[in-house]
Amino acid sequence: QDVSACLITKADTNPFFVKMKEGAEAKAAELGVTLKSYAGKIDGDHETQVAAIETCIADGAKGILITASDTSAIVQSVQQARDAGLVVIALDTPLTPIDAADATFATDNFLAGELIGKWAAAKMGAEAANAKIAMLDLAVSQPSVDVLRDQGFLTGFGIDVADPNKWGDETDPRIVGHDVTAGNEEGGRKAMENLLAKDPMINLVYTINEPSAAGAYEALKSIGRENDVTIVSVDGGCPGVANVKDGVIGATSQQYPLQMAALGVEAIKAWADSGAKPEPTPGKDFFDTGVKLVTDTPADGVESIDSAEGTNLCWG
Amino acid sequence: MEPILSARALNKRYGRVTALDNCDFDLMPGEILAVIGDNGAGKSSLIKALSGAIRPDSGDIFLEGQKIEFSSPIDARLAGVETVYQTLAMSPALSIADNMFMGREIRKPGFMGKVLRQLDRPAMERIAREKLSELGLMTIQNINQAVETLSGGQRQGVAVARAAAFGSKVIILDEPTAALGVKESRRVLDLIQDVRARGIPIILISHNMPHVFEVANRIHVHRLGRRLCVIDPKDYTMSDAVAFMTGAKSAPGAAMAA
Amino acid sequence: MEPILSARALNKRYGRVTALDNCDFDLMPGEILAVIGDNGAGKSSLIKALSGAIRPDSGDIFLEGQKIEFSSPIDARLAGVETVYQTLAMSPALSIADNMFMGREIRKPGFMGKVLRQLDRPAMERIAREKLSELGLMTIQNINQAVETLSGGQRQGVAVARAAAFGSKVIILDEPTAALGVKESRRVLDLIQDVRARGIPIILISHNMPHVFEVANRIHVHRLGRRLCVIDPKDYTMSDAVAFMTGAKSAPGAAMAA
Amino acid sequence: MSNPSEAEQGLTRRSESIASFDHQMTLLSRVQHALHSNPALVPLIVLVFSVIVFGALLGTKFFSSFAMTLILQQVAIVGIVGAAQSLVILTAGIDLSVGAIMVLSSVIMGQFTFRLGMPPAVAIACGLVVGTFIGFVNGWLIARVKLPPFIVTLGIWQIALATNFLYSGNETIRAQEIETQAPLLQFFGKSFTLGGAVFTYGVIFFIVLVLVLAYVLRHTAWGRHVYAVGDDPDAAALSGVNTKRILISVYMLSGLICAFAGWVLIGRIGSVSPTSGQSANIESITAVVIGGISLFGGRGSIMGMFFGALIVGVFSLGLRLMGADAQWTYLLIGALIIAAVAIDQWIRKVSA
Amino acid sequence: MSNPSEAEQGLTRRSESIASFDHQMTLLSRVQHALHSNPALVPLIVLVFSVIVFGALLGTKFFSSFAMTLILQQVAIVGIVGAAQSLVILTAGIDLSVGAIMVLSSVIMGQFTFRLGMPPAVAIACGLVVGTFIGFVNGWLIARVKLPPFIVTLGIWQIALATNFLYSGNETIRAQEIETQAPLLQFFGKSFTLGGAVFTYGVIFFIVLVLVLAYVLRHTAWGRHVYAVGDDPDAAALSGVNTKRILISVYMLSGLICAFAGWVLIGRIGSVSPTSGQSANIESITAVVIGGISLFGGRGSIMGMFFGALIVGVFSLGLRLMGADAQWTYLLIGALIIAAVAIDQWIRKVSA
Ligand SMILES: Nc1ncnc2c1ncn2[C@@H]1O[C@H](COP(=O)(O)OP(=O)(O)OP(=O)(O)O)[C@@H](O)[C@H]1O
Ligand SMILES: Nc1ncnc2c1ncn2[C@@H]1O[C@H](COP(=O)(O)OP(=O)(O)OP(=O)(O)O)[C@@H](O)[C@H]1O
Ligand SMILES: [Mg+2]
Ligand SMILES: [Mg+2]
Repeated sequence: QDVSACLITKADTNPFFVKMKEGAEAKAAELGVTLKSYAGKIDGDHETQVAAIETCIADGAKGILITASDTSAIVQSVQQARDAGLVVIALDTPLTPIDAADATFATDNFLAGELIGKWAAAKMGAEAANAKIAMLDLAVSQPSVDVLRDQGFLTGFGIDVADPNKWGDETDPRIVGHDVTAGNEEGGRKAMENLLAKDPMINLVYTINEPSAAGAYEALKSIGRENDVTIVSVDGGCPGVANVKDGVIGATSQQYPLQMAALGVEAIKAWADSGAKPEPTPGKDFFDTGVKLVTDTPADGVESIDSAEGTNLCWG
Repeated sequence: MEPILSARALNKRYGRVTALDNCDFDLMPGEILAVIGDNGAGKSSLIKALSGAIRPDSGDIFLEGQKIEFSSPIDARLAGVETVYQTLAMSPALSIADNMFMGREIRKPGFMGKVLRQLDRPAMERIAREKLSELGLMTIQNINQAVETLSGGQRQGVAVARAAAFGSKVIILDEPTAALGVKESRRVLDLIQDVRARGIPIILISHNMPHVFEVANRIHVHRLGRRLCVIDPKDYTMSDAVAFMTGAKSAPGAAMAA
Repeated sequence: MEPILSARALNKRYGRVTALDNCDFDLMPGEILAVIGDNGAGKSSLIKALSGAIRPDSGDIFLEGQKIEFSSPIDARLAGVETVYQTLAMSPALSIADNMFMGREIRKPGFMGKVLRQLDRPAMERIAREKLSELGLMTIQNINQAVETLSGGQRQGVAVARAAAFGSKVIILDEPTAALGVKESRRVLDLIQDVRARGIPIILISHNMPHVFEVANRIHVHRLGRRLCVIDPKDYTMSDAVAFMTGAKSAPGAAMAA
Repeated sequence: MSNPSEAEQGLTRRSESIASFDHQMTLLSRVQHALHSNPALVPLIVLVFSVIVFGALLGTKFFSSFAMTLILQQVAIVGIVGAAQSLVILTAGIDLSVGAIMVLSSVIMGQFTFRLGMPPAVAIACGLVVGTFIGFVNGWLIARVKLPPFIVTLGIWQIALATNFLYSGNETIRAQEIETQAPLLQFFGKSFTLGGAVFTYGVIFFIVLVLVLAYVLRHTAWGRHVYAVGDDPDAAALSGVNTKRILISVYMLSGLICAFAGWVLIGRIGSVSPTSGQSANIESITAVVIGGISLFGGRGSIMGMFFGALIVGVFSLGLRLMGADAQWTYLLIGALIIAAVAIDQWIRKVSA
Repeated sequence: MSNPSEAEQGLTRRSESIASFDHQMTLLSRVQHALHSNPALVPLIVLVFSVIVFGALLGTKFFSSFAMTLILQQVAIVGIVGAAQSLVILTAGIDLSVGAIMVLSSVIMGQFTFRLGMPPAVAIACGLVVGTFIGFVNGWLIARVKLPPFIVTLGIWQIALATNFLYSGNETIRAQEIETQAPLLQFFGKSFTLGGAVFTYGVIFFIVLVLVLAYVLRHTAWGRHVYAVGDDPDAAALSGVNTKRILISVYMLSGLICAFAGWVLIGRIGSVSPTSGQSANIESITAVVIGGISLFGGRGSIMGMFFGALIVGVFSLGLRLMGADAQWTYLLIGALIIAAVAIDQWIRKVSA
């Protein structure tokens, strides 16, 4: 029988979601599922996502895969879809509460941040006490990924995060400042410049994703400091891994959007065929698609893969 | 007799241009005072200062002997001073009736008007049509036409009709017949006389000497931003008046006191 | 003699309003043709159609016997027809000199002008000042003033000076003296005669009968959107002309052929 | 006293009848006249046309009462904000802060209820007051300090949005909590069914608001003054309109309507989320302009905005149902916005 | 033939000297006159004032050549796009598609080099041609089809942005690859030092562009026509300006400048990224309006835009250096934008 499914991503201007879509499309073609994909205009645009869910209901889809822009705001619409008999699977970002969706395939973003934080601490050793850290975040609206990665990094590095639900309330003097990048190169460069103007001796840079890391690197390069600053990031896209290899980025946490999407499509197909819902990873309330640290300078006590292996696994 | 509207030592500069240069002004009750002067002499600036449309840099204005400071044309209107500006001051996209009643709309009687504040369009249109007919503006085919679709003269006619209908203390007309045809000009002159007959004094700016000499009781000659002299049209010829205002003849000293 | 500019059966409607109603028109070489008519009779619409500013709904226009279709006022200007519109058509924020030379700016000689296309401001300002002085507009204190800061009459003077300076085949003036003072009006009339002496025919729309009868060779009487008749000012009095245009007297049938 | 000149002697025998031209009222000229006197008719035609096209392409999927009422629900928020925007644009202004006012008001309604423990009705009143107050600040800066509306509302947009993030601590209040503790907040999310079609109270509010504003703009002095101020502010001031008061009242009303939009928003998404409404300003302006209201002020009608919002809603849902993917949808909506306005222009030209 | 009327006999003895009023040129009136004839002076004063204030508060941290040249680098892109925007706004238009044209052009330059294997110079030329072409489409729709600029550029914005994402497949081209294989793409990122201050070629391009456009607008017929079209399009058309050609050329030039901005962008961020430039439209309009150019067209100067862009740059860096966090910076910039324009207005009023 004809199974149709919807994929709703945050904004398909981000390569991460584009790859997720490609993964889902490939899997859908393989399984004979009709897939329609939707996206918000920008990250945080949950109204368009609500409209997309309504469209899926009107369209008679069997299931919805969604990466929520606002994890709680979307819940009511998700419930509406489930009431209408659709299966809803959260990808990448769990909903709040997590059981608002039938299943969740996600990266543990806090863990992703924690990994690079631990790696940076191990890498700096005793110097970590005198680190000068620049935090390049996503947006002032502080979407949940942004907070989880940021706070995960600080936790991993050993800094008290105060309220773990928001960034920017930390008091540790090692943090030179937070700035926002919009997750792209341009924003990364500007944010880095601003923080460098504040303190030119920054030596550790956390970035929300690899494009902003690339932008930060350009800023450092323009003042000749690119070799004495460590940049860490999250994502594991192919250009990002290549940047690890080239020494632009010290370490990055790799996630697996293709896998999330493929698993999601399979789950909808399975549900349409047999009514079975996927099981979460044991010990967690969601199905963890895993995260790996990619670096060419492994540190003690932090498990990692090198850039060659990272390239094999990278997603875009 | 006390002047009803007067001004002393008004000054107004625009950057490097002096529009009013220590200008005095007096309007007596019940008279038609013509203001004549070359283009750019500062006539419009003077009446704009009198009607609250611009604020003079210095100088005092008195209405019925009281010092006043109009901060906007609305103040002037509330005080009974109604003005037709040279630029006409109409909202091009709105209809003739809307423009005539701008700021003093008529509301429907009863519930619709009091509570729902609904306008009484039929009444406003009827009155507008009447006022225009009085001026002989009969080529206006549709009272709901937007003002921007009127011919230059029709537009001016609407502005004059508005002022004449509502002015209670002083009516100021800045070149009210400039764009009007022979017939319509005649009507405006008749109207001016009617209004004066009602006891309302009028300030008339005009470049049309025959018109000025026909209706004016006194003539204020404006030159280079100030009052050069005030003459009585019975004592001087048009030729003299033009000679004064262009500077060809020097002004009669005594006339100032008139 | 062939008319230099003529029109046959022009029609123009605006929604429910008929502005031109099967209107004919003829301008003979070297003459001053006055167009008179009530406000809203359609005089401005007629000359807008002749000068390419509006497109008539139907009807033909001929310049020197050739059928023409101006799609914009630029076409008309290139064909040598220069117009002063009733609305003056000036850019308020630009200076007097900029406005006078709009669309036919003078460039500096040599490298600066040819390669860098630099304007020759001193030359343009000098010429603008000269043209304005010819019209007696001497209260303009600063030739670089923005047009919006000019008085109504000064603005009109600038527009007339522009047309007179550049027209080569036909000059059309829509109420050129409406806002002008006595002195400035006289200058404009003198200028009109000068231009005609140069052999350039002129269309003059005016409500000022003495002016019309003073300068016109023939008078086109416009009524209700069409040409009522054409009269010779030597054969009729002002009073007759006004009677024709207001419909008080019926038009002389034979005059149409004149 | 009268001393008429020579020329005027011709006037003595003038006829006094009102001049009249011939009028042949053909069908075509009737249509033309209707289009001229009702500018909102053109977007309505475009709307009907696009519904028919999508209906033909998508069949019952689109022509279902579910889909039709869905469009209304989806455009209600943009439409309400668009109503506020229409008022402002009619005065030749622009309000970039509409989305920020909306979301800040909704956050205040939510947080005052949950954080400060106020009764929901009071919290809602506070939200409405804050929205109106921000509108007042906009209006005051524009009318009194004479700053350009674009800059004022740009600044206020940023200020309101940052305040919103700072105050809410980026926290979303969940739908379940609101449902159990303060259902009044979700009032506009309630719905009733009418012959298979589902109408939320939010949709009803939207429609009533548009009708009321259409009445006010057309039939009250205040409404005429709004047009006059937008048309030519100098002329309006000279002819006796208190332009400052009109401007301030328009921006205040705009703020109040946006605050109501914030309340409706809670009903629609169930929860209170500080990240809502980020593109409300551009979308509302789009609806206004497609609806034929001039950005230069003084021309257009609020009914046009209503149809303009629906046109965008029809296009978005139609394209989504046809399975265009997100970027293609944006591309096509871009093209269709231009096309809608081009058709509008064409109809006006043909009928001119 | 001359038959002067009675009144005119008074003219016979008229004096022929040019009328003149007394002029006392005091220092104050000189200042006033300077402010009047140079509208860009006011934003310059605001700029100098804000530099002094931040300098006083922050000392050498702010008054370093590093910080000073950093501001220039940070505003270069917005400034270049703002130059394009200024041209459009002077014609009473608005160009919302500037950011999309910029990023699409940069993607074309990158992808044509790397995907199609073109020599970088050819790929750059293609990018510039595409930018100009999109500008042409904008201009054509606005001038010929007579659609409102807001709607046209809104539609084109969405179309160009979607095309950008679809064509690039959201792929970034890395800085390292560009550096080794096509350094020409990063040309504007190169820099030279002048007395401790670092100037990138992009900054130089920005400054030269502004100077050239200031010259063109002030001293050529085309420039005067741009002002005339923005001032009153009907009057401009009646007085002999080919308004359609001017409009189309302005939008084409705007497109070309945005394409150059795309090239400069590659130099600044090193890589080619389809996600850049999302807020370029709002930021460029902000710079234009702070610089004192009227959104209603025909008034203002491009130098004003230059200072306007710098004012925003000074504020953002200054606030960050004072330790305001991201959300507070956002809020304060909103307030300061309003303050900057208010000061501007105040100076003009005092000097009026
Ligand atoms: N807003 C303004 N800015 C600068 N200059 C101005 C402004 N308004 C008027 N002026 C100047 O002030 C002088 C007087 O202008 P005003 O309009 O009062 O003259 P007027 O006597 O009414 O002339 P007209 O008979 O032509 O209407 C003129 O030289 C004019 O250029
Ligand atoms: N754009 C327009 N839209 C609608 N009606 C118009 C438009 N332009 C002119 N009209 C109408 O056409 C008629 C003729 O107008 P026109 O301007 O040609 O008159 P006119 O003879 O020049 O009058 P005046 O002497 O007052 O200048 C008028 O009734 C006017 O209302
Ligand atoms: Mg005047
Ligand atoms: Mg006319």
